[in-house]
Amino acid sequence: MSSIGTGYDLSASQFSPDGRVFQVEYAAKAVENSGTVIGLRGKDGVVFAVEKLVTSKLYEPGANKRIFHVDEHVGMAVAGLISDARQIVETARSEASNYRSQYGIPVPLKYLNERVSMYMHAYTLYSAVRPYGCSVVMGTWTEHEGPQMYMLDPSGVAFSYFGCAVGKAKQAAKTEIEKLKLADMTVKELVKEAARIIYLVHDELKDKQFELELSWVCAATEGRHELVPRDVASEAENTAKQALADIEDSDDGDM
Amino acid sequence: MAASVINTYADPSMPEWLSAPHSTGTSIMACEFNGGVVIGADSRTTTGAYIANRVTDKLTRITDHIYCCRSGSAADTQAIADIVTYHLNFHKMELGEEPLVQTAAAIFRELCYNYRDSLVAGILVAGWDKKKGGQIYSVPIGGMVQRQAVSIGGSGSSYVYGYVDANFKPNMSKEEAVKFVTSTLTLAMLRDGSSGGVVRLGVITESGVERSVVLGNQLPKFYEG
Amino acid sequence: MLSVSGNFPEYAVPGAKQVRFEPYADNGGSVVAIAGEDYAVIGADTRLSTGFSIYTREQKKLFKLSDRTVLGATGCWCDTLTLTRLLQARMQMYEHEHNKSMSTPAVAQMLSTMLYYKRFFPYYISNVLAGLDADGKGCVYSYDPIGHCERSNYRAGGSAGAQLQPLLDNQIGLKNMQNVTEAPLPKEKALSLLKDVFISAAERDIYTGDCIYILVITANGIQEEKFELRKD
Amino acid sequence: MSILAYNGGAVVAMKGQDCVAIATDKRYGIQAQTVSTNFPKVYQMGPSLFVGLPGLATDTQTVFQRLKFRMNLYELKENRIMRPKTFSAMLSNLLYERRFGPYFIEPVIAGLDPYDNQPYVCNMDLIGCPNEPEDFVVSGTCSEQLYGMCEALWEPNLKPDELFETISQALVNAADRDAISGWGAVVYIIEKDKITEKHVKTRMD
Amino acid sequence: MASVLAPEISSSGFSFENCQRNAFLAQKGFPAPKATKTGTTIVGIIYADGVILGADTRATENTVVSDKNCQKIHYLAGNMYCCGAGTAADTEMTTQTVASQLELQRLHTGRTVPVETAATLLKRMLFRYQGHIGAALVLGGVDRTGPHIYCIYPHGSVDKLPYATMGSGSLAAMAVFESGWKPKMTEEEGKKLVRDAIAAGIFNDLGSGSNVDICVIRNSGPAQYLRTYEEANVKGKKQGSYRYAPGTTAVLKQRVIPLEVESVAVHPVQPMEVEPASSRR
Amino acid sequence: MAFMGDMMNPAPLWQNGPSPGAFYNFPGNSSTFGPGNRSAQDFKAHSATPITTTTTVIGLKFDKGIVIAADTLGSYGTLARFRDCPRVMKVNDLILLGSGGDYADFQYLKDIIEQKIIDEKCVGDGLLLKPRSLYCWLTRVLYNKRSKMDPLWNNYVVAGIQDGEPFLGAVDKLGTAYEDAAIATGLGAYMATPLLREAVDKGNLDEQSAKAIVRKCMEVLFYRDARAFQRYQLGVVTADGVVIDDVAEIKHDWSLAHMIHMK
Repeated sequence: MSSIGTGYDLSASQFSPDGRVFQVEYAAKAVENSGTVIGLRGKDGVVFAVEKLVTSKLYEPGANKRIFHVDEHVGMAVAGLISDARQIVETARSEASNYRSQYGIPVPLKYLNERVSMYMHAYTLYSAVRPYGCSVVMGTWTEHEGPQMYMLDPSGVAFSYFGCAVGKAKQAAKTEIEKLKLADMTVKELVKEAARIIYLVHDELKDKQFELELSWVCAATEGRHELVPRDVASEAENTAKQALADIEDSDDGDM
Repeated sequence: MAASVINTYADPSMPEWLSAPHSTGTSIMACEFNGGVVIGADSRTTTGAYIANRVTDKLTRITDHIYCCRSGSAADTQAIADIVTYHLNFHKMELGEEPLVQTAAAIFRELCYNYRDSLVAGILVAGWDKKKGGQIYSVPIGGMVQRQAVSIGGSGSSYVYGYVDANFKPNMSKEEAVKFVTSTLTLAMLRDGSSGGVVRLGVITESGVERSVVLGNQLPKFYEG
Repeated sequence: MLSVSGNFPEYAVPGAKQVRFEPYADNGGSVVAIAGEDYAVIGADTRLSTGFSIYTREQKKLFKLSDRTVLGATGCWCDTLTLTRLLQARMQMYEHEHNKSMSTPAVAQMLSTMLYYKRFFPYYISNVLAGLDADGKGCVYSYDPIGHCERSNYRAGGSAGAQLQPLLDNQIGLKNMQNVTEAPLPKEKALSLLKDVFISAAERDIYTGDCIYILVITANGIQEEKFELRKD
Repeated sequence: MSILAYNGGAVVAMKGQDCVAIATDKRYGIQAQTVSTNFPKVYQMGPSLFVGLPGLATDTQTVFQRLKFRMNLYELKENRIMRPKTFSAMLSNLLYERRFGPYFIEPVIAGLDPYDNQPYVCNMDLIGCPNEPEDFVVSGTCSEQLYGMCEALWEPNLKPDELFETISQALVNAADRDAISGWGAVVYIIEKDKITEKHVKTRMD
Repeated sequence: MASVLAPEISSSGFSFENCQRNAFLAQKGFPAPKATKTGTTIVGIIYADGVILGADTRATENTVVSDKNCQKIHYLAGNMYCCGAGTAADTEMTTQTVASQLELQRLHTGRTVPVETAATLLKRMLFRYQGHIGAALVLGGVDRTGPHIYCIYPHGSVDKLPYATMGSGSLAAMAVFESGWKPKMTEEEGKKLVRDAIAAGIFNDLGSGSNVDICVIRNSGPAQYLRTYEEANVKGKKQGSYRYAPGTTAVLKQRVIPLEVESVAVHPVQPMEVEPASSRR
Repeated sequence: MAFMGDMMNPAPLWQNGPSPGAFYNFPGNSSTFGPGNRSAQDFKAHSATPITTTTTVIGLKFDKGIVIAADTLGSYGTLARFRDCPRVMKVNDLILLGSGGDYADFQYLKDIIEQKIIDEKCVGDGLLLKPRSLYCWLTRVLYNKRSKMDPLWNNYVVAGIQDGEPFLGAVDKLGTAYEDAAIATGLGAYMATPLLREAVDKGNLDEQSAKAIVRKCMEVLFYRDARAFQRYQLGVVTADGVVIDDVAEIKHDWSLAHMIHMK
């Protein structure tokens, strides 16, 4: 980032002379400070994994979740300011509910994504508001369309992904994700990979403690977004820890 | 077909079946074939939504060769049938031979027309006589009479007019006619809540009547989606 | 003259039948309350019915509003459910605002206001409120559906109210009797009288029967009692 | 409003041990307005036979006269006293004749059978359906109140004076809870050898 | 005896003299009050050896019980009885009328009258009055053609069935029959089923109550009328006594009319012995 | 006596006021509140009448849970119009809901309930709606609708497991709510309750016998209810969760028809 605002960063409704909206970029910064979130889209579903940083030992385990249900069939993992993210979750939920009551069917993710993106984008246009300091990943699986996944960032831009990462270690995570043959993998396998990646990219020096949150929406759950069952999750977590230990061992060996 | 209950409970909190008249949903049918006529009826008698009798016989004997299918108020049609039976028996004795179906129909019409304001009766008169063979006369509410080759009546009939038009053929065999009547009545019973139960049949030929019944669980199967 | 569509609906055009909506139902039931020097007893039968059929044989129609006030309500059961729920909410609000529970006379007055509030679409309920007043004396309040309120020492209400009331007048109010001395009514006598009037009512009122649910309110709290009635 | 309650009034009869009692109020009104306070609805039809005819006052009197006529005719023809059961059959037929245009009365009959001295009470609806129970019968505008009182007060084998107290209390307290009955009451206790007529003190409002 | 001043008792049949007045009153806002109804559960079944009829014993006037133990199974003839529901007076009078017609018929022909005859008489009478006589009947009896149950509706229609129910409790009773009736039941089974059907009406229908009456008419032997076959409900035991001390009621004036007890001659009326009961068939 | 006018229509004795002795009838005084005394004009006209209707729902409590049954016919007046109208609904693992009456109203409320359940899942705290809560909520919804003179023309039967114990309650279109061990609505209130109550009074009902009794009731109703149908749903809720069986068909017996002598 080459420049600071020099006065053009006080309002989201104002461009800088070189055509940038600083408020939005600052919002993106906020996202980059949060724990890593990754979303993986395999052949039969979508898996979310979140490195939820635990900033105090005084928190109860499981507090401040970062994976949410939006509707029966849609899950959302969030990075960035948690309070902002909750607002987005709430918006998405009411969109999904309205759609269902009006059209009688579950909301298609494509449509939901458009609505939520527009909502987020609206907060980049006015001086009276500030953009959302969060990025969200939404995913679903349906019988006909198969798995779908979108990532929305604070500017209101959203893309569909096979695999995505956001947060502190997004670069490292992306690199790892790119190694995977996502389109051929099942969610069972992806859960392990996701856990492994989160453990891998976690920076133990800066952030001492974290919780791994895992959820999926896939054929096996009949298209319902659910937290990964405890046994599967802990197996994945153990494999991840093991893999990490192996790497460290081999690193030691190299030295 | 309908039975009546005491019509004195007008309180809205009272159930419908206490106050509804012995109302007369019915499906009845008669069909000519090459040796006589087939008559048929469902077996349900209702008061409101309650089925007061599920095995009613709505085919009533007038003479050995003339029957009537009754729809409308049970009391009215039973009374009319009684009177006509009496008339025709008397007539038979005077004449010394079997009365004609047309004669029976004429008496039915006479009664139904003269008392049209106080009777609710839709009757199919069917039978066989030497002069014209198998015949069917329809005497609907209002008291007109019309000879028909095939005739249906009662509330259930409105659902099967199309089926009858599509499937009736003149000069059917007895078996074809019985099957046709059974199927038509089954279809009417499936759609009309006031008709149901079993199908009661009668085949009237020169040799008299042959009664039979098709039980509710032996009726032909149709699409029921 | 018989009209075809009126008398024989099957012959009219099939389809929806026009039904008039009646927002009230009479679900029956009777309630009796008797107040004494330092107690009040209130009893209601447990039959909930409509028309000629019984919904349930074990519907309690007494509502404990506080540890010294009980409301007995019969009539339109859906209105009863609504009214009592509102009443309980109002009492809780009072308790939170004033840090004490409402006294029986206060509840009585509030109930009257709440009923009158619905003057033009009333709760079709026969209410009898029993409890101990501020001095610890038993009291009974009775209401008409739109909130007229009257305090007395005994009251019968509900579908058999007319059958129950005269005996109470006679036995508790000592009406129309010579050579009798007024004496405070002991609790046991009140209880047995209450049971007896219900036995009589169950004989003659088709909406009263099955069981009486009795609450006895004293300074020590509220005791429950049950007494079987005929079930036909 | 029911036409049966146009004039108001109540009658009750009870069986006792070898005795019967019948009681009536004395009010005659036109709806809520009291016109007379000396209009008992009970008539003596025989030495130990009484009939109460609460309902529409004009029909009370008409039916009484028709009954008297038919009864006189019976006694002339048969030369014997009418038994209560016969009397109620006669009344029942009189009322049922007018099945489709009834007299607006609901009669109560009380008496001792002249032949075996058995107590007899009976009441009817306005088209003459007889009801002959073993305890008591009630009729009139406060019949519900009377039912409540009688169900609680009546006991088997009451002696004449006990029966008097019971029936009087039943009637008086029931009528107190009815706006259009009361204003005095008469009680007849019918025994084998005597009839006691007592006028009871009541509220006059 | 008939004269203008003291006319002979009017001829039998209904009198409509009050109708105009009553219609006028109704128009002025005083509708004719309702007569006693028997809300009622009545049933009849055919069993192996005849028919069994059953009834409850409650009569109601609106919501008040006007008779706790009324008799709803009416005698028609030695071989048949008839249960009545609907307007109490109508069932009572209709069955009485028909019973006397049947007796005359029996004397006339010297034979047991077939049940069908009774059914025809009843339905003709009811049809004539077009439902205004509110009698819903279950007729049961035996004759030389076997046992019969007829269901006769107020408008004069007739159903002939192996088992029938009528009245406000008819649905409850029918549910019991539909789940329990079978052909050729023994008398014990039959009585049990009829009892259960009536009890279903008594306990589930508010228009029916008190006791179970049963009448068994066997193909052989006399009819057995079991009045109060089961006392399904008893009045609760009173807790206190409400006798008053003498003098509790204030008496304004009193008059004693002594009755002259004439010599009492008791002439018990013997029922007319027309024909020995055994030769009924 | 011409001044007295017509014999049958005499001139009023007292004009311009209440006639002497007449009872005053204030508009809306307590004697005119009762059911049946209110004319339709008292309220604004409304078109809420049931159109496509369904009939009986049966609920029966047994030792470990509740069984609910209802047939699948939607009648349009007397026309048996829709033959596949399922109306036994799984709300969540604790609650089974049955409905009778207007089918459109049921579908409307069903959507609302389903959204409630989704909302609850979104909260993700693992807590489930309990039957008594749904029962209470339904009572409020139906009462409020009736107070607007725009009722939902339904009867609901709520079955479920409340704190480990079976719960069975019913709510009608007015918001009248009650609990009992045996509940049947529609014509079933008259025909099924006698059989159900008898079974309950005998005591010791297990799942198998409860199901058998409910099946028997469905058969009786099929014989005697002109709006009943031979296909029905049967659902059971126990602590193990909710199971709704596939649509079953009633086995019916018409041998009775042979006993009617045909002339």
